[in-house]
Amino acid sequence: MDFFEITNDPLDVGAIARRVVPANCGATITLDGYVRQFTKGRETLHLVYEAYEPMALKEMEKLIAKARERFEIENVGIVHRLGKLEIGETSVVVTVAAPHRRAAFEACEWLIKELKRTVPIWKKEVYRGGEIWIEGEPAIKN
Amino acid sequence: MDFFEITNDPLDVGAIARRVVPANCGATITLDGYVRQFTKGRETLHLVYEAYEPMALKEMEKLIAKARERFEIENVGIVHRLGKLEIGETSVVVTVAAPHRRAAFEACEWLIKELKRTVPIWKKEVYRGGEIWIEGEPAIKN
Amino acid sequence: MKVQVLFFGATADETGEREIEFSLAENTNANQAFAEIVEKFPRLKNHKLLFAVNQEYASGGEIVKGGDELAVFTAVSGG
Amino acid sequence: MKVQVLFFGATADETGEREIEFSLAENTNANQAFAEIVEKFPRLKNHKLLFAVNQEYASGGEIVKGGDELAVFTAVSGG
Repeated sequence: MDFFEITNDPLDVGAIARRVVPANCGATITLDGYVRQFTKGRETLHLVYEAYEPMALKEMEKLIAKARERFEIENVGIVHRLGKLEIGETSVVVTVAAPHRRAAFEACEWLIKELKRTVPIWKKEVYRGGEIWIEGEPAIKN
Repeated sequence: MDFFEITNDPLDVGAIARRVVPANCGATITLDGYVRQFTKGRETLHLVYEAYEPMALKEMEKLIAKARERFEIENVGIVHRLGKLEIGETSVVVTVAAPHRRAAFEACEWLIKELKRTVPIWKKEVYRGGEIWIEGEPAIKN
Repeated sequence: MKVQVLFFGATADETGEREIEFSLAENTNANQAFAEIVEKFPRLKNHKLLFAVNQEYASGGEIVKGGDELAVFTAVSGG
Repeated sequence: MKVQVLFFGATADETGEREIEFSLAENTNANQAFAEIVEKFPRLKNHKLLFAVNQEYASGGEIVKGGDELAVFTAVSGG
């Protein structure tokens, strides 16, 4: 029941989260990541996301497998959007259902941290007066 | 921009979470609590929630104030549903937006733990062959 | 003096009441008031109870006043 | 032998390419292959780069084979 997807379409966070609900769980923890308007005082106009799609999907699948080894979780869903996103639009949803909510919180937080570190997706920030591809921390060892 | 509500109507988790989104945040963490079908092997048919409404709202307000002291968070929303809930229906939503997602995860987890301990709401579990008011841990000092 | 006493969930089932008027002597504190309520509804002793005065958890020493809203309920189980 | 080399985001902008065919000697390892690619597109040196071979992060010692899919990109920034 896990899923990991990349799409150009708007994300319905509530509907995505509902896809992980199993019969023996009582809570789902969901991260809704969206385009923030202000970052350190600079105003973003919009973002453009791009992915190395087949590798990104493989990395998401690996992340979910690792999360299952680390945490007692039932179902995981990850969906990332690509293309041009306006302020406030959802770029990523990570949703986790677990029998105990502690594990769901931990797994959700771990998954978004690792996704930002390992999944080959990039964002270009378009601000008033310019644009720049954001480069993350080069934490992956070559 | 915080809110805390009690309602008899179905909860739209995605819409509730969207009400806490501020301009300087990039992520919202949401707990969607729903009626689980199986608890320790026993099958639930449905739940009935009841509240001491004015006191429950006061306690929710206090929780949010305490969370703001403890965590660097921007907005909090808590909505609890009352009445008869079928399997899988959402009973409670706790949603937190923060500039840094660590604080949002921590605050969301703390809020649901404290809500379950202090807010005067009770659930009756109706299972095959009987029904029982669930009594929590009597952690509040009289 | 008279106070209102509210029951919820299990305590409403045990007492058969959701709200009653209850008579107390002047200068009764919360501990004494709730002891009297439990004496009147002994089936409440089947439960670990929580008490509130005017929509706040009671610490026990509060002096109850006429017209106050008291509540008797079991440990909460929302969420 | 020929390999495909993909660029994304900043590395696509720096090279002006999104996908090229690239010639390598037989038995070239990933470190050597990526060094040659960076030599051909020196503006890539403005960035901290990550490398992949066949959609897996490269550790460097992998022997590259004809037809392999290589990729050169900056540290990821999704989410």
